[in-house]
Order: sequence, then structure tokens, then C-alpha cells
Amino acid sequence: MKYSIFSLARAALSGHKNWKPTWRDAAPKDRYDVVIIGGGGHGLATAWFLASEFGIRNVAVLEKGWIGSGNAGRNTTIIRSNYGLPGNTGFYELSMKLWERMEQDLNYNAMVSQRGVINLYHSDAQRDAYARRGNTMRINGIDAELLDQAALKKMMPFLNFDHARFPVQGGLLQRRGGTARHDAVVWGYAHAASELGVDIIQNCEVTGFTRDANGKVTGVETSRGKIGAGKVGMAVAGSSSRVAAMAGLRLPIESHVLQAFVSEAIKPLLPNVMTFGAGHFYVSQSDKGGLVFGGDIDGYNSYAQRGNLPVVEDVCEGGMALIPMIGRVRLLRQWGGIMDMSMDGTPIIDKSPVDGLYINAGWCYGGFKATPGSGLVFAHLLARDESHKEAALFRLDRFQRGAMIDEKGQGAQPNLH
Amino acid sequence: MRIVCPFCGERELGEFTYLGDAKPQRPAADAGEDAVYDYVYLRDNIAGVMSEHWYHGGGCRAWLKVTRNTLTHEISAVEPAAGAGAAKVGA
Amino acid sequence: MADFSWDVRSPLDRALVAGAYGAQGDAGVSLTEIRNFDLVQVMARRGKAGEMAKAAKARFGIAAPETRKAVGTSDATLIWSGPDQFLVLSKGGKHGIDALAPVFTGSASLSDQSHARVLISVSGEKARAMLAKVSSIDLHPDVFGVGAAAATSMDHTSVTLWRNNDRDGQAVFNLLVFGTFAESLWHTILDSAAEYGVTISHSEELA
Amino acid sequence: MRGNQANRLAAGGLVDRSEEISFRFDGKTFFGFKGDTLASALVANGVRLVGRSFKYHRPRGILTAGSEEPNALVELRSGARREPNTKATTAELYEGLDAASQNRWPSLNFDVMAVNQLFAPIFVAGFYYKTFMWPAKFWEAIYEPAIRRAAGLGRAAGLPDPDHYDKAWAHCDVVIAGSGPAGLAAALAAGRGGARVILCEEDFVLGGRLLADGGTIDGLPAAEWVARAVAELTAMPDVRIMTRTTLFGVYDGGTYGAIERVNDHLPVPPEHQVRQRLWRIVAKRCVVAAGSIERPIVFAGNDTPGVMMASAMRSYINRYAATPSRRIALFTNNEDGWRTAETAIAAGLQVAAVIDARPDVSPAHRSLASKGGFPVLHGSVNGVDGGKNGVRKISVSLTGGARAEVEADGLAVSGGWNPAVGLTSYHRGRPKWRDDIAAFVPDGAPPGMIAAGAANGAFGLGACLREGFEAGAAAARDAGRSGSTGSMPVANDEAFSLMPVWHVAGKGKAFVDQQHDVTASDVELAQREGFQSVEHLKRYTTLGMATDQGKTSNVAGLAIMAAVSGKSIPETGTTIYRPPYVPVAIGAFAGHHRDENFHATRLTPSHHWAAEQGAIFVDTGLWKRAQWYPRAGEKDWLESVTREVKAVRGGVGFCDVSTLGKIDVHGPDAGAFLDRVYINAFSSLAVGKARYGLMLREDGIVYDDGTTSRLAEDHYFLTTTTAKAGLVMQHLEFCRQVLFPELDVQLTSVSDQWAQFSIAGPKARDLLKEIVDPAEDLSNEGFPFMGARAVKLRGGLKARLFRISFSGEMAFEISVPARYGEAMARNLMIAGKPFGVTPYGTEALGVMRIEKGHVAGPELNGTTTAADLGLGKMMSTKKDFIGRVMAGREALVAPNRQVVVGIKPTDKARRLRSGAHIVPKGETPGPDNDQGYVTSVCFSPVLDQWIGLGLVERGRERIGEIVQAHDPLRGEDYDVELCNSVFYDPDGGRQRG
Repeated sequence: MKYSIFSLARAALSGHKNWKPTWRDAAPKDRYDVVIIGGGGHGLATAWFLASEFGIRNVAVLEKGWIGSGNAGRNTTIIRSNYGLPGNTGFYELSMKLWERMEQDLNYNAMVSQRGVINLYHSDAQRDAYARRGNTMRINGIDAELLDQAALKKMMPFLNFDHARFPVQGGLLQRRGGTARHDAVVWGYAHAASELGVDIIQNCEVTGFTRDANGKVTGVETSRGKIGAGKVGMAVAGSSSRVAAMAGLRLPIESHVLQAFVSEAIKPLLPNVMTFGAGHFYVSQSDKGGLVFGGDIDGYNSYAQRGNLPVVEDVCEGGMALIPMIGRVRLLRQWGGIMDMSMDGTPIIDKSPVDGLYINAGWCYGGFKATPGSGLVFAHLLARDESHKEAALFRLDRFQRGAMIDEKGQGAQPNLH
Repeated sequence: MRIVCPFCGERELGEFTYLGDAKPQRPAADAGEDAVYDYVYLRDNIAGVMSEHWYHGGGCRAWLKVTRNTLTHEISAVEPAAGAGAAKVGA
Repeated sequence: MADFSWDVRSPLDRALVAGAYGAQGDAGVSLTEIRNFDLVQVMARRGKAGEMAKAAKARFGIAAPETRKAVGTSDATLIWSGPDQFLVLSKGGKHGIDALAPVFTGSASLSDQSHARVLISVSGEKARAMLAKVSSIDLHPDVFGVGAAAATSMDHTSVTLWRNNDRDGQAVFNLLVFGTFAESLWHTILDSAAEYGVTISHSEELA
Repeated sequence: MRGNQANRLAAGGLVDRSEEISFRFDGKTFFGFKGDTLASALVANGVRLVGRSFKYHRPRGILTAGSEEPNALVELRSGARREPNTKATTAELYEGLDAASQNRWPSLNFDVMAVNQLFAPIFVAGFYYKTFMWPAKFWEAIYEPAIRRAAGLGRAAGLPDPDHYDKAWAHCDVVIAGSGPAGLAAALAAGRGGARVILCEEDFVLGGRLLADGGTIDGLPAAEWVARAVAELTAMPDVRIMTRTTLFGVYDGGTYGAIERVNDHLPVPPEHQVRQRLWRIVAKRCVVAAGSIERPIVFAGNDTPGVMMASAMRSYINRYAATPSRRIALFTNNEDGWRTAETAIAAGLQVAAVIDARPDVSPAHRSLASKGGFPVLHGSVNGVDGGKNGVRKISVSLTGGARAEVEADGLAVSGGWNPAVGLTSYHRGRPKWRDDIAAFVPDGAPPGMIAAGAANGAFGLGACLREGFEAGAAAARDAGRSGSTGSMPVANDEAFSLMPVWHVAGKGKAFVDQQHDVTASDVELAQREGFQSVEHLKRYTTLGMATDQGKTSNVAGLAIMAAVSGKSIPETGTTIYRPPYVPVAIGAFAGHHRDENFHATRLTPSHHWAAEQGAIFVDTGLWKRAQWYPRAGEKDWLESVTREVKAVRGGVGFCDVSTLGKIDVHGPDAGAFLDRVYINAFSSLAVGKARYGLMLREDGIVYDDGTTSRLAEDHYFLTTTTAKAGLVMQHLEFCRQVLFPELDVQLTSVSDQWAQFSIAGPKARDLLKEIVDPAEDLSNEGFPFMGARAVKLRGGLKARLFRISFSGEMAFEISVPARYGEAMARNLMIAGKPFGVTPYGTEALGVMRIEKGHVAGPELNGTTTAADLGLGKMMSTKKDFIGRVMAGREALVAPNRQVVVGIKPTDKARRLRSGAHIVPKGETPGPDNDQGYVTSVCFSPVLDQWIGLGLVERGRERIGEIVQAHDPLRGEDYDVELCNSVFYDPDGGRQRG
């Protein structure tokens, strides 16, 4: 059903008794043209693009728990396209353009808020690295501005300019960057995909793959029975290695815990999204009023979805060092998500060595902003059996060929990306 | 998390640095590119009990082999790397 | 021919201001920097732990610590600093690197650390309360008794910590910190101790 | 007494009437007593309206007496110390306390935003997902700002926090959360047993519910028993009692987080003291005796000021001698609620009626009713008639369908009790449902943790003491303490009978989550729209996401969800519990590490000397390094740096390079070891010689570089870059201990042992002769380029001397023990006077390395190979080394890679900037012709123009080509020439000379 202020007003008259479910809670059919494992943002977006862009509507999205129960529902909701290396730059901008039309595409308000994302620099070397990156963005038609300290003082007078261990010198600003309401993105894609006939099947855990004589994947075994599939796509960041292992694959990925935090809700305090350049801290304020912030991963392999105190302290130290006015704001809740940390910090969207199985993985902690772009290029790969041009470098074999896309220059050490 | 360093006793997480899975062994010089690729890039990424390399850089600077459950963070064993405390070897 | 002198300066030369600091009244913490000492790192060679131990016994008359302990002789303190290694703390060159080199030939590798570290002695009835702010290890008397030693970190900086003999009924903790971090860590320690009141001094004598 | 505390009882309570305290709420002055909370003082003064709700701005009062409070949130203090969303129920009263109500305009009493209530029919759960979509541009411009302004209750200070915080570690056998009967009993058992105990109590007095509910323990009145227990515990040296301290989280390995509000009960912290302290408590065992939280019942108007939890009402009357209401009605579905009627009567208050949902009540209570002269109505409250000034009338639907009305100015509600299952559930353990008490109890607690007493669903006083005592004794035993635990305190168990009632149908809004204005119909709507998982329910309605994390609302919410979806409550399940148990100030987690103390600071041995010279310092990692030494009359940094460079190139200068990582590599296999970690050979290096070395990561990418010297057969002195010093040490230890344990090699960091100075320039040797012992041969023959040896200095000081050059001039690096570093700087100035010696900083160092084409940080960026840097020939083919195999991968040896090349603007007056990209001349810049970028730049005094290094596609094959420097960020486009990266003295004659 169509959402608008009018339908809302109409519904109010009848005490909101007539709303239908936002998406159909479907039961599995015997067979689908495409089965997508993972009912997160990426999986649901992929299903919607398959149905809307490529006309493939006999699609199922299988979710082990409730949709959005993975990283889609645990992230810090930042969207941006300020990447510096070929492969990333174009892809994330493709995604950004899709964010900009998401509400109209989906008829669902995901609260996409282009309030600006600024990466602060604290040294000449950092400034130079940002200049290089910002110029890459501009060359690729992406908005970017290099701000000096004076401009920053105007824009964010609350930053610690006077007593900082590492004084802020300026920042790289992308005004089109910002935030979106993470759960609403999941529900919006579920809503729109469901309207186009996609089956969204919750509480359906994949336990194995069915293969034919040639080893081609012909479907999946699940906690709700066998489901046949022309093609199977996996979008299960955090658990990619576990699902791939069911098909006998080892991936260049480690699972790590990334913690995130939210403060008590307060009246508007922070105007945009900011990232500390001399410590592990980034923050934005949600429309509900909480400061949503985070920092670095805990640094050890983990599937526990919870972290430890040293990182909580490290992140809050960064916060206080950068914004001393948040000292009395209270941290309300801490949680953790499982990150698919790849060996170069860049995702993998490719056919797998196993015929019929397609991989969408390795998002590290950058998966949320990629949601629409990931959905489009993965749908493209599933529909056409060839990479979308903006995902052509996210190949699985790039590590064998030495064609890594390593923004941080940390090499095959996932916990440093 | 607390790790019982075989040399220093129980210490808090902040004194240690993580490297990763201790299972992959560095291939011999003549093993070839595929073997080294596998060693450098591919991981079992175990959900469960895993043997890992940790460095006690904030303490005695020993490299350790820690057996830890990645689902619960529970640590079941810690032993020194082959070259930590090697002065006792054969002595 | 220019004439000039080689005067020695501790990394705390400027930061350390002798006297009282922080809260008024009886000081709960007393901090003393001990200056100008010899410190040698002794690391056994592969498979030579036994020989190193023999050499140490012969030189110092006591066994070098093989576990987290500090042992003292009349003119040296041997402090465990990790597997197969210990530090020799002394004064006046008697156990300096040149003197010890021949002692451990073939059994251990020696490295001079005399100038790499700053030695701070912490005591007072609030010493443990203050140290609890910068050290994550358990300093309860039953756990960290006289002669206990630890290679650990304070404020993310490596330190060697050991407990000396008590002085007038109170525990004394000795702290070897890296020289280039010393001023920074010193200020952190002062901030941690301020609420208890501090007396600050420096000395040429090994406690 | 100055104040007229109208609702304060004449006697009783734990407040200290001898200490009257004045405080302000919304600008009006009131008085209370020491021992009050802000809430109890407001109650004593008859203040009922304390806040406005989140969405509808409905008037709200005080619901509870603890940290579960959803409504009575205030802005405490003012100016830079303003604390939004502070619970009046836990804020300790102090002289001059200043608090303001939140989320209202212009005033609490008259709040125009209350107009929102008119739109209530539209403002249902999730309404914003369905609208505000057109036109797209309007979201940031209009809709979102309006929503953001409306959201959030209190206002943060908006000024730097002036208070200090610190953090500390504590270690014990048993940590106990809560000092009620179970907590005190646990502490007694564990303490007597000989355990090291830490007892955390978030309140400022010990006793928990005993403070409000009393009782008899070991034949003593509860208060007296508590006093004795506390006295006994205080006498135990290894028992530490921490009041005003909340255990908020449990982490791996028995690490617990606790927050101590050291000075929040004072207007400002005393000098040298912190506001709050974060504790990391390491404990072998943990006893959770955090009690339980009484739960509301959801009915229309249940948010009216004057509606209060029954137990909270007892707290205010018994503990604070303050009466929330004069004529009280009680709505209960369980035995325990009746205590409030008893309390009210004992306090001489009127009981209007008891509405009990259960079919029958005990004879004792019947006689209480007749004595008290109030009716017992069997049924449920289904509506409250009242407003911002409180409750007037209560409507009751009686069992059997009849209706009744009760006149009362206060309504006490008891829907039963929920054990505080937070701490026990933080490791993803899910609490389990118990039908007999209709509540979730702990299950799957983290290792070493056990819940006792009400926190474990044992609600009787006797049971609390028993469970607490046994848990404490067991914890001590598990920790290896075998002392005798003495006798267990005993008390009677009250009867407990409850008939679950979650939601009573009625007209008007019935609130589940009062702070977030989530109503029963919102829960039903969520279910209707398919948000049936409890996590979906929470996220769609925001149920339980407010500052109380749903302590009073979660269970009721999922009970209602269960009812509408036809599932049982356990089937419906709970959401994931997350720490902290109570919100914790961000400043406390940061502690001492803020402002200049954010990170440690490393100082070079000559730092204070350089400061005296007026050096400008730059942060490199943790180091402060002299960047340049300005002189009077110099107009900018460039003029100073240019002078320093010219002084070196024309005479002699020196620079403190002690920040380089320095490592002693000892042992018979030291050479073999270095052969494996460097791409080039070191076993072949002669004693007395230095060599430049390059290290790769195992993936074939350059890791670090530096010169390493052989001081003896079995002793090398290795240097690393400043940036990588610590990491290289870790990497080398990994190689030594893990990869090559068979090698006999030892590593020691000597970074802090040596003060190292670079002495560079044509007159370097002349200056050095003044410093070193005349007996030392410094001639080119006696000490040639790349020589390395120990030398004696004038005055006998021992030093190490290296003939290495980063500047391209004849240069030496000299190392002296660090405490002589400052003397060395002074002596170089004295001895160098005749030669015009000039100290230079990192900028001049950088200029000279660029002029010489030496690569550094910007080129060693973690993606470049040895060949990219022009150092491919260094890779030995005769040995294995780290990174050898992966370095050969196709894409890493591709012909079109971006490689290091020199770059200079064709217009000599033009400034070159790092970060500018390189595109072919005449082409329009785009993704397809973006061929590289400028990595490092400087103004070269020698060439009298800006020059730089860059990483450019096939750069070395294109020397002489004119290309375009494209810098849209700074709006610049200009021509540059690709040139040899060695701009100065390419054949190296000067450094060998």
C-alpha cells in the first residue's frame, strides 16, 4: 500500500486499524530463479534491484533471524563516497547517487540526511593525503572540499582548538555525505521488494548447499527445508566464511568485532558527521537526539557481537580529546557487530569458484553506506553473469594477482584496516 | 579479556597485540607462489576454538600461542612461541 | 680549541620540582627519582640459559631471577625483565656493561640501558591507591610481596616495576620507565597522586 | 527552619533534619534535608509536575524512587556543568542544587508543544517512515530540523566539561553488586570466609529495599541489623565498600566496569579531586544482588502525575518521610503491593481504596482494610481522571463488569517485580521465564557470575538473605578461601502471590514506555504492520530505547505483543541486553586522557635545549620534534627553513635524529637473521660498516627502511624510521620467536639509550674534530663513507659514529648516551661557532632528502614495491627473505605501475603542492587519465624553485615529459616536468667527499 501524509491521515480516522504488514512474511516455495542468503540491507537491496531493474521477480531472501538483525541494524548509519582508490571511488559514488533517490524509489522514508561528512586532519602529511584523496574524488565528479583551520572554527567552534594534544588543522569535507536511518533502509527495501513479489523468508537458516554432479550449486538446505535455486547469492557479511565453508571455500576474510555506542538523547548539538584524525573516534547525532559514535575494531577475531573495555575507553578518550563538551553527556548503550574484514579493506563482489554461487562479502566496517550500490551491482552480477562496471575491480582473485585495493596501506592484516 | 602470559602471569588485554590465526605455517623458500598466497591471504576464520598469535608487547615482549573461542572469547590455553624462552632449549 | 663539559641531565631534570605537590597536609605519596645508575640488560643466548645462570651466580654470589623477582646483593639488584633475561642495576661502574661483558661472553648478549630508563621510587600510605590509577596489575601485599617484579605497562608505556624492602613500615615500589616517555608519565603520576598530597625529591642513592 | 516542607512527615525517615538544604527547581527556591534525593525533596514540597514527555509533551511526575525512573528527568546544574536527563530520583540533594525541567516551552506549566497531543492520531509509531518524502530536498531543509529540535529531552552544556575524571583498577576475589539483604549477606559470608571483597552500591547509603521496607533480621529491626553488618564489614581489612558506585558492565575474563560518583553530591569537586572515577574491577567471582524492579500496569492515564509505583511510594514515606499524596489508592495484582497500604496507614495517611486484580485477598489484609476503613475492590484500574496537577479520580472496572470510581490524589501501582537481569545477560545469555512469579530470571550468566535474592527471583526477605549468604560463601570457596563463614542471617519469608495483569483496556492513551511515549496501541500497530520480532517492535516503536533502557517498560511491552500475536511471553522472548546498566558520562570513560593528556608525549634528549633556542615543534607520532628554529626578523617558516638548508649545504648544521628506532641485534646468527628480514644481504657486511636496508611485508610491499651497522661479528645496530619503530620491533620479535626460532639472535630496543645527532655539511668533519678525541682518525681513508665505529670524545665520553648521509652532504651521525644529549647539542654549538654551525629541524631535513630523492613516509605508503621506489635492484636473488615471493605477483610487476619520479613546475615561480594529481598535458582530467600524484614537495634553495617527488605511471620512462598537475581542491592546474628524482649532486660526490 502507498505511504504518504494522506494515507496516514486517512488511516488515523480509522484508528490505524487498516495498515497491512510492511512486507509479506512469506513461506518458502520449492524453487526460485535466485535465492539470496541474508536478509540484511545488501540482500534485500539486491532482491529489489533484481525485481525492479532486471525484471527477475521469482526471488527469495532467506534470513536466519529477523530481517536487519545483522550489521544492517547495528551500524552507525553513515553514508559517504569519499574514497581515494580506483574501484572504490566510482562504486561508492554510484551508491551515494542511489541514496539520494531512495525515498522516492522505495516509497519509504529512510531519513537520508546529507548533513556533511568531515574527516579532520592534524598534520601536513595527513593534509596531503586528504588532498590526494579529495582530488581523486573531484576527478571522479564527486564533491569534496579541503577546509583549513579558520573555516573549521567557523563551522565547528566546539572542536578542541586550544588545548589539544594533536591540534586540528583542517578537514576534508563531503557535503553530500551524511546519515540514514539504518532500520528504515532494511524495512524500505523489504517493503518495496515485497510489493514486487519477492519472498522474504525470516527464521530460515541456511545449513548447506545442494550441488549437482558437476558441483554446480542447485539450491540450499535450510532449517525450513530444501529450496531450489537457479543461482544463489550470499550477502552475509560477518558470517561469509561460515557460509562459504558450506561450499568448501576459504576466503581472504577474518571476522572481527566492531563496537558502537549511543548516548542519551539530547537536543541538537552536533551538526554533521565528523571523524577524528588523531585517534579512533567518529560521531554524528541521530534524529532521535543520541550521539551515535564509534572507533576502531577490538582487533581480535570474534563472532561474539560484543567487545571489551579498552576500546570503549579508547573511543571515549578520542571523543573527549576532540569535543570536550561531550564529557557530561552519558553513554547509554554499547553493542558490537561482526565485521567481514578483508585482506585489503575492500569488498569482494564476484562469482565464486563454485558454479552457481555468487559472493558479496568483505565489507569491513563500510557496508552500510554501500547498501544501495551493493544491491545494484550484485543484482547486475546475478542477472547478467558479469560484473557491473563500477564493481569490476572487486574481484576475488585480486589477491592472487597482486591487485589489492588497499586504502589504508596496511596489507594482509585485517585488524589494521 | 585477560591472558595468562606463561612468563608474566595473568594480564589485561591492553598489554597484548593480536596478530591472528597461528595455524598457517610460513612455506619453505621453494614452496611456490600458490602456497605463499594461501599462507598470506586465506583464513579458516574459525567460529569456535582457534589457536592465535598474541604479542605481549606491553610486558615481557614474548609472542604467545593462545587458544581462544571466537564465539565466547573464552581462553583455554596459552603457550609461548617456539622462540620465546629458547635459552632453555637443550639446556 | 673549544672547551666544554659533558654534564649529565636526567630526562626529569626540568619536570621534577622537589617539595610538596597537590593536596595540603600529610603527603600520602612520596616520589623520589634516583639518578645516575648503571643498568645492563642481560639476555641468554639460545640454549645457554644454564651457562648464563652459572656466570651470574659466580659474579653476584646469588642466582639471577628466572621468574618475576628482583634479588639484591650489597652492590647490585638483579631484576627479571622477561624470559631468559634480567636487568642488572648498580652504581659506580662496578657492574656496568664494560665490567659485565667478559662475564657473560658466549652465554648472553648484553645491552646498556643505563641512559634508556629513569628510575622512580614510589612510597607512602597512598602509594597503592595512586598506582592503581596507572597500573593494571594487582599490588596487594599477598600478591605482590617484597621482591616481586613485573614487566608491565603504565599509561600505555612499558615499565619495569618491582617492590623493594619496606621503608619505615611502608611498601616501596620502584619503577623503571623509558627516558623519552619519562616527563609525560611523570605528569600523569603527579595528576594521579595530587588528591593524596605528594612529596617530591631526587637522590643519587639506590634505595 | 527556613522552608515549609508541606508534605514532610513530622518524624521518621533517614533524612537528617538538622541539616536543611536549599535548592532551586525551575528557578523557584525550595528546602529539603540532607539524605534527600532531588525527587524526595520535591515530593516533600508537594511538587508533582516535573517534566514533559518526549513526543506528546504530556505532563509527567515522579514514577519511581530509583535509577529506573522514566519521567522525572531534569537538567541538573548550569553553565558548563549542566547535565541533561538527570534522574531526580537518584540525584543526591546538596546545598544550592539547581535543576530545571526539560522539553517544554515556554514553561513546564504552560507548554505550547503540548499542541502535539492534537496530532496524536497521526504521531503513531513509525509515522515518519510513511511521510516527509516529497519533495526530496525538503528533508534536510524543513522536516529533519523540525524533528531534531523536537527530539531529545535535555540540552547538553555546549561548553567544555570543566571537571576532571580518572580511572583505576581494583582486584578482588568477589565483587558484589548491590547492598540490599542479599548483597550484605553475600559480603558477610565472603568476607568472613577470608575473601577479598568489593561491595558496590549505587545509592549513597547501604541497605537497598531494607531502607524502605524494613523487616526483622536475626530478631533485630532491619536498620539495626544493617548497621551491625556494615560495622562488621568495615572492620575487615580486605573488604572494600564502595557507595555511589554502580557496577554497570561485565567484560571478558572477569573484568567488571563500575562508575563511582565521587563528588556528584557536591556543587563542584574539591581541588585536586575528580568528579567521577571509572573502575575496572578484576574479580574471580561476581554476586549480582542488584534486586528487582517493580513494574507498572498499563492503563489509560497511567502517566498522570500522582500515579507512582507502590514500592516507590513506600520509599518516599518510610525512607524520606515525604508523602507523595494524602489520599492514596492502591492498584495491585500481588501481595507485596499491600505493604503500601500498610505503610500509608502507619504514616497516618488516608487509603481511599485498594484495587486488587486477584479474586481474593488474605484475611490479614481484609482486617487491615476494615481497620483503615477503606474498601477493597476486586478489579482493575482502567482510567485516571486528572491532569498536570495530579490525580483526581480513578475509574475501576470491577470483576464481573461493574464500574466504580475512587476519589484519590495519588495512585500506587504494583504489577509485580522484574529481577534486574541486565548484568547477567550482557554476554548474550537470555533470561528464562518463571510462571510462578510471572517474570524473567537470570540464565546463562557470564562465567563466574551468580545472581542472588530478588535479582534471582527470590522475593522473600529470608530467601534473599539465604541466597545472598550462600552465594557469597560459594564465591569465597571458589576463589580458594576456606575461612568459616559463621552463621547465616535469618528472617521470615513474606507470602508472595501474583496474578499477572499487563494491560487494562480503557479509553485514552495507555503508556507502556512513558519516556518515549509508546502506548499499548503503538505495540498493537507494530504487530499489525509485521514488526513481530521483539527487536522489530523495539526498533519500530522505540520501546525501551530511552535513557532508562526500558527498565519499567520492556516486559509489559512484550507481554502485550505476545497477547496480540497469540504467542506466550517466553516464545516472544526478550531483546538483547546491553551495557552500561546505567548511563555513564563519556568523560569518565576518557578519564585523564583528554586535552594535552590525550596521549603520552615523547621528548628527544635535546628537547629542552631546542625549546630554549625558540624551536617550533611538530608532532610526529607521540614525539615532539624541532621543526625549524626561527630567528628574529624572519618573516615566515620558509625563510627559516631555507636559511637552515643553505647553512648545511654551505657549511655545517646538526639535527637531533634520536627519534629513529634503534635496535641492538646480538648473537651468532644475527647476520643470517637480518638476511631474512631485509631484501638485501647483511651477513656479508663487514664489521665497521653501515648499509642501507629495505624491509618488505610478507605480501611483498615495502614495510620500512633504515641503515644498519655491524659493530662486531655478533652485534648489529639496526635503525628504523621514526614512525615504524615500535612496529618493526614487534615484527622482528615475531620473526625471531615464531618464524625463525632456530636462529641464535637476541633483540633489544636501545631507542631511548642513545641520543643521536646528524652532523651534515662540507664542514662536518671540521666540527667533528672539535668534538672527538684527537686520536680518532676521521680522514676519508680512516673513516670512509658508510663507516661505523665506536669513538672516544674529548673528555673521554664513549660514542658511536656513523658516516651516513640523508642530506647528501658529507655527514655523520653520532650517538651518545641519552643523558648527554643536551650537552652534545650545547657542545656542538660551542665547537661549531667558528664554522657557523646551524641547528636544523625536520623541515630542512625533509627539504634535503627531497633534493636528494630519498623516499620517506609519503612514498613508503603501504602500497609501493621496492621497484616502485626505484630500489628493485636491491632485492637479492641469492636468498629467501620476507615478502620475496608475493612481490613477484603480476600486478606488482606490471609495466604501468606508478613509480617514484622527480617533479618540477615548468614555471619556476610556481608553487608545487602535495596531493596534486598528474594527467597528460592537454587532456581533460578524468578517472581514465589520472596517472598519479605528487607525494612530497619542498622549496629547494639549491634549485631556487619548488620541486617534489611523485608516484606516476611509468614515471621513470617519461623523464623530461611535460605533464599537467591537476589540483581542483585548490583550484590549480599547471604544467610540470617529470625529472630524475635526484635533484642534487646525482653522482653523490659530496657525501663521499
